Amino acid sequence: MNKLTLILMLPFLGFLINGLIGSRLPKAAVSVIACGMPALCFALTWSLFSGIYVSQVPVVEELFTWVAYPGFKVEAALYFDQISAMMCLVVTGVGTLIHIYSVGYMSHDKSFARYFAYLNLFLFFMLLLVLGKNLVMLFAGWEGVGIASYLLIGFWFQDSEKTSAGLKAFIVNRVGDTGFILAAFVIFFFAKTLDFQEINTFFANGQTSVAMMNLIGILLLIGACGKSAQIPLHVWLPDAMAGPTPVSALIHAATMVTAGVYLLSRLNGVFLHAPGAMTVVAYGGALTALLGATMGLTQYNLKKVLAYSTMSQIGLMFLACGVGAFNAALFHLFTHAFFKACLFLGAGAIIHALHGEEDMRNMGALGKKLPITLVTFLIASLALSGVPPFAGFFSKDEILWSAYSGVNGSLGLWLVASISSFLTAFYMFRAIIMTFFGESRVPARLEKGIHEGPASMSGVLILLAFCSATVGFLGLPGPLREMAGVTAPFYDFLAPVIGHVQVVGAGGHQVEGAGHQLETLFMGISIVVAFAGIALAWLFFSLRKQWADQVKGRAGYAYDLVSQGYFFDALYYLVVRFVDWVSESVLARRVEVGLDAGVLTAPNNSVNYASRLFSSLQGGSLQGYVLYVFIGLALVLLWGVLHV
Amino acid sequence: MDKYQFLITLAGVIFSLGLLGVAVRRNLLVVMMCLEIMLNAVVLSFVTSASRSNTVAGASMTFFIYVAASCEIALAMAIVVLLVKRHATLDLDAHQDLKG
Amino acid sequence: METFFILLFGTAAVLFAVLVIMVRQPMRAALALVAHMVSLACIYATLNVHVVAIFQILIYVSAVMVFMVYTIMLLDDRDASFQQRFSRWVYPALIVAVLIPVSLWLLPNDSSALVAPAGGPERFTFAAFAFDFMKTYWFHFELATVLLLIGVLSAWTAVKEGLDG
Amino acid sequence: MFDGTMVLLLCALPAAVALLVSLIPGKESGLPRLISLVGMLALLAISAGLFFGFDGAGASGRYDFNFAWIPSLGVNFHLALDGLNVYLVLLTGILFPVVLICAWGSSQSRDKLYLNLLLILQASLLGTFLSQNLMLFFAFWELVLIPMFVLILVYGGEKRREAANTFFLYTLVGSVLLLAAVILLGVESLRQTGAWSFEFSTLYALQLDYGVQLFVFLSVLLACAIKCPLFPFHSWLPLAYGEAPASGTAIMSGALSKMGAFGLLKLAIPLAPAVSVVAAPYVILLAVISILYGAVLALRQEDFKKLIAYSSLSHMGYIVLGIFSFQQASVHGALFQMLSHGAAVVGLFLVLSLLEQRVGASYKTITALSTLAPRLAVTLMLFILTSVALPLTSGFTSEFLILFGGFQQGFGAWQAGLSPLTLVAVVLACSGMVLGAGYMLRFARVILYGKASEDAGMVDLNAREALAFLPLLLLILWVGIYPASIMGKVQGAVDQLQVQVAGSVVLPQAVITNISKNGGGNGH
Repeated sequence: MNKLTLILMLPFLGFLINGLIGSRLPKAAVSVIACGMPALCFALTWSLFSGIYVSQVPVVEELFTWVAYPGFKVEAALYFDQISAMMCLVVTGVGTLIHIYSVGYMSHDKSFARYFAYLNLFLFFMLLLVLGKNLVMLFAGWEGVGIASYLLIGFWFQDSEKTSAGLKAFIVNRVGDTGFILAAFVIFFFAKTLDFQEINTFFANGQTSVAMMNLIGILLLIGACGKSAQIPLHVWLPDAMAGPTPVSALIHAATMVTAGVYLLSRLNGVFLHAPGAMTVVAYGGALTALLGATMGLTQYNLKKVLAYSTMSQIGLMFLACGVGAFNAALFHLFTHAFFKACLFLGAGAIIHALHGEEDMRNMGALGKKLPITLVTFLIASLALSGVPPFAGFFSKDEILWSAYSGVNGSLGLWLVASISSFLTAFYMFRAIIMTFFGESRVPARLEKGIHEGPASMSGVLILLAFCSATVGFLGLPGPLREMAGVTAPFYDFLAPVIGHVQVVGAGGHQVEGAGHQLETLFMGISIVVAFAGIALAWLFFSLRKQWADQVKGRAGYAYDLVSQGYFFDALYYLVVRFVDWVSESVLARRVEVGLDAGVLTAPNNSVNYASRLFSSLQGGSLQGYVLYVFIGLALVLLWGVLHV
Repeated sequence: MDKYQFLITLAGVIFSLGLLGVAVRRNLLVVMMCLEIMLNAVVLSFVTSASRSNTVAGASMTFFIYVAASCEIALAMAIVVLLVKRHATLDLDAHQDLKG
Repeated sequence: METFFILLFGTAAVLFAVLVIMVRQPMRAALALVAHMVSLACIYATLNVHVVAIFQILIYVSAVMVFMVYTIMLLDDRDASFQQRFSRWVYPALIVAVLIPVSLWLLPNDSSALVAPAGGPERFTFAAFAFDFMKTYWFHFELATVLLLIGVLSAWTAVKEGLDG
Repeated sequence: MFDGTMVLLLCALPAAVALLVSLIPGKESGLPRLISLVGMLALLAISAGLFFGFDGAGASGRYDFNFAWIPSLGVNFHLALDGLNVYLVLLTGILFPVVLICAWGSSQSRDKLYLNLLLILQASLLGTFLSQNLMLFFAFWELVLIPMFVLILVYGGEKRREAANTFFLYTLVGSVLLLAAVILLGVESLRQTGAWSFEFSTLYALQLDYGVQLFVFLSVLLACAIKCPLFPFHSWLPLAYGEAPASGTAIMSGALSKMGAFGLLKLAIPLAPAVSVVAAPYVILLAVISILYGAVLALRQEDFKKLIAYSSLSHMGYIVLGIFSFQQASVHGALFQMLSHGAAVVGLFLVLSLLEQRVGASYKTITALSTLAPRLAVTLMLFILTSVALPLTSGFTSEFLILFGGFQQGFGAWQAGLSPLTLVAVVLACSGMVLGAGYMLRFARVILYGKASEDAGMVDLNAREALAFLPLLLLILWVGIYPASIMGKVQGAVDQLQVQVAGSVVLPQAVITNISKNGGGNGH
């Protein structure tokens, strides 16, 4: 059996074992199976990756034909090229770590096996998404991760809050999926194929009208928005934090939410010929980055802060895609996976220590009790805030630079991106200060129980922190590369699939000659911005606490607006209410009743009425009968008059 | 118009008057009389056509009508008597025995 | 002259017929009916069909009406049909009663179809008529008389049975 | 010849078993139940054998049983397996034993009348699907009503009388016009070929002028729209589904509703191709209306049975949408949807029936099933996910193909400058995916999740019931994962349909080209 197939099948195997008989197995066996499968996947992926790294030829595996009729065929085929390799490494690598972490985290939960079954199922679908060779396979994985995340968010199904959060996540995703599948249909109409390579090659020699290309691009974007929690389809992400924290780390930070970015870069061939769609992607991403960051400012729930920051980071990735810097987007995806996972797991460690307390107002001064968590969390936050030399700095800087220099990039985009990264630094350190420093606000009942998690947890934290500190060096920005005289392995690896690209028919200033000075300048600015954010946070939440409250008081309505997430939820609530109203008051009470009255009751009544009428003619009055004779005679004569 | 057409129409008028009487009067005896009127109308039409076509057939038909009429009246009166004995009224509306 | 008589007696017949329908007491109705029949007999006479005229008087006015009058005297009591003459069908019946003669009037009738054969009015003199009648219709006449007999018998038995049971 | 006998056996075996069962003396003995189960399993074996043996060459005359019944009128007892009915025969073969096994514990399963009704129902259903003679088809079509009517009337809920009458009369009214159409076609064949004939092969070859086609099409459409049902003709559905006994509901939704779709495929399009092409956009519109209508109504149904009834209204809409898109993909999808919806909705109803057997009438307010009976909950979840059209389940295969074909048709028409009606309709149908997920998962949330009350205990899925659900689940996964393996069996029929449609004269040129491309190009 081929390696690719194995990679795909192992997690499914784990899912089957744990799902069917897991409840009878001892926890040790369950955890070994559950963690072993992804680990094996990672090993296999690594070996394939090392192969492709040198040979540069993608691996293709045709399993069987899914659907076929004359003139149409969809293969269930796997495809392992540079992009999939990178995604696979992230998914399996981070995934494995999170599985291991979960062993410690969920050790007290009674449905241990079910949890790991779901987790493996998710991994299976995610790998299907990443490895699929055509749109159908990708869509299968795409929906699959949706359902897996639905199951995991609603994992504690006794709590109706959590199940409704899962429901919301799936429905919102379905909205996106509809866009996705429509996009697939339109693509097929023109390209007569669903295979990625063929699609890209077909649209490369762009014989399709730009309007249609834009249509396709927009539809794809809708799909990506749903999965990647971009405005306006982002509302499910904060609620999705209802799931167990490792789930949030795996699904809502490292893997699933980045599927949108993966899709965009997978189909870059389409987007490069859809300038309008590209612009929408860029500006939508920028908007999401900014709004997400602002929403992060006001949250008190630690996980929600992280959720909003995820949203804004993915917004940055979309921005990068929108300006044609797909490789920068993927690089940020790569680094982001590490430090965001680290952050979530750190948050998980805190919540674990506080027995499920998630409100930062009930934390503080945890630094002394949870040193490892503190350090790892700090490193990850620095990476996220874009402080050199941590990973986030390099990737984010690349995006910032291409936001200005890339196709239809502009100073405005750069400015928005920088502001959002400033805000990121601010709210991250707000969170750190409120959580780890200051005086403790932990309720007394939890006070004594606070302790570091088991080795499985803290080990994973350290590993992830190390990665988020170092992986940035895989993709140094241009000037630094020249300075250090090194190459950027990451970009070089992806180069065959996506280089820095040129969108047809789109503006944007190509700064070649004086590029590097300018880029260095921008780099400096972004460093300053990051530190400014940190400093401001320190000022507000550590030195001059009252200032924060004053600002909050001043902001007034603006503060409500932001803390309510710009009332997107209220909007969607209205929509749902409306549909329910239609269902209940209009259709059920009016239309259905009317139909029944018209179709069932009315004929019934009319028949009864007719029978009553005719029987009443037989009244028994002799003279009545005579009259009928009379009338009949008159009618006959009249007929004669008229016709004879 | 010649007299024959007038007479035919007259027969029709009388006939319908008889029918009207049968339909509207409640008194059983009067209803019987109206029946007679209808018969007379028929006789009139026969006689008219007879004298118009100047043949015996029509006229002789009247004799059979007379026979029928007298039988009818004999029987009818008997029945009327019985009915009135049963319901103690001449009111036709009281006699709803034909109710379906 | 003849036309005048026909018009006169025709109108009279109609008027008496209407009277039969209108009057309240059955007895008066009976008298009106007699008058009606007499005027019809007069019409027949005017048409030179003396035989029918005579028999009209003999059979109807005498036999039938006597029958009728006896019955009336037998069971004329002032009941609901006396207070309220008309049943609930008056108006529809009236409409139709107008319709029928009108449509009869409108019906096309070509008198040319019937051409009177030879033989003048003496055809219907008593002797001639009796001769024709007996020559052609003697069998029918026999049947009719038997029928009459049966009718009378059945009437008698009916009354007898009814009064007993 | 051997296969022909097998085809006859498909229709005859259940009737024979029914006779046998009714001959067994004595009440309250388990023997009749056992015998009928054995008979059904044997039938399942036969149908499965025929299914796998069938190679798509339906016209070859193999799998064909023809017996001159009333030669003077050209009414033959002609049964044959062809591409259109091969799926449905398998489905019918699977459904009945499953239903019986699920009803095994209930008291009515010892009732000889009940077993008889089931068997006769199965015989007449198979007859409807297999018959190749219009008159025979009509006879079976009507025959199906009777056992179902009695089933509802005898074993139904408290409003069973009303429900039975409504169902019976409504569907009967629908097929009155159908009879007129049947006779008209016979007369046409007499006029054109000089001999009475109701053989489909003959009727398909007739040259019907537009007016006749219009009448035939409308009457067939009415009958089928009521059977399916489609939007304005569904008034009997909630009542009948709600009041019928669980097994009756399962069969009604699983097999009877398919008769409507099958009728459209077998009668409407081949007999009236020109009209079908002209009417297609409006029928599609109707289908999409019923998709959305059923979905939106299902969103707020407290009664689980009614909820599933409306959902099945929605899913049948997808089938009709697929049929009238005329694209290869969509017709394949429609055929798959027949299988998929059959399996899924039957599964849902049967799970409900099991709940009813366990907790009685209070199953309508049951909740937290995942805690009370995990295995049952998992089974239910699988069927729910199928209805949500999750990839790797048959629901996805069919709905994807249907929407795919429909979209190619509509988009092609739009690009060709024709009315964008179809396109709009299909896009709306796609939004039906969202609603579908909405009501199904709401249903799952109500019945599966939540806190279990302390005293509530429930017997979990036992081995027998699990065995009953197994074939349904296998069918679902098989069609979901490896549909290509059986698409060849219906390919011939689908091609024939394409030819009939494309051959019709009044078809706009653009659509012809689009169909001849049949939604596919140099695909890989």
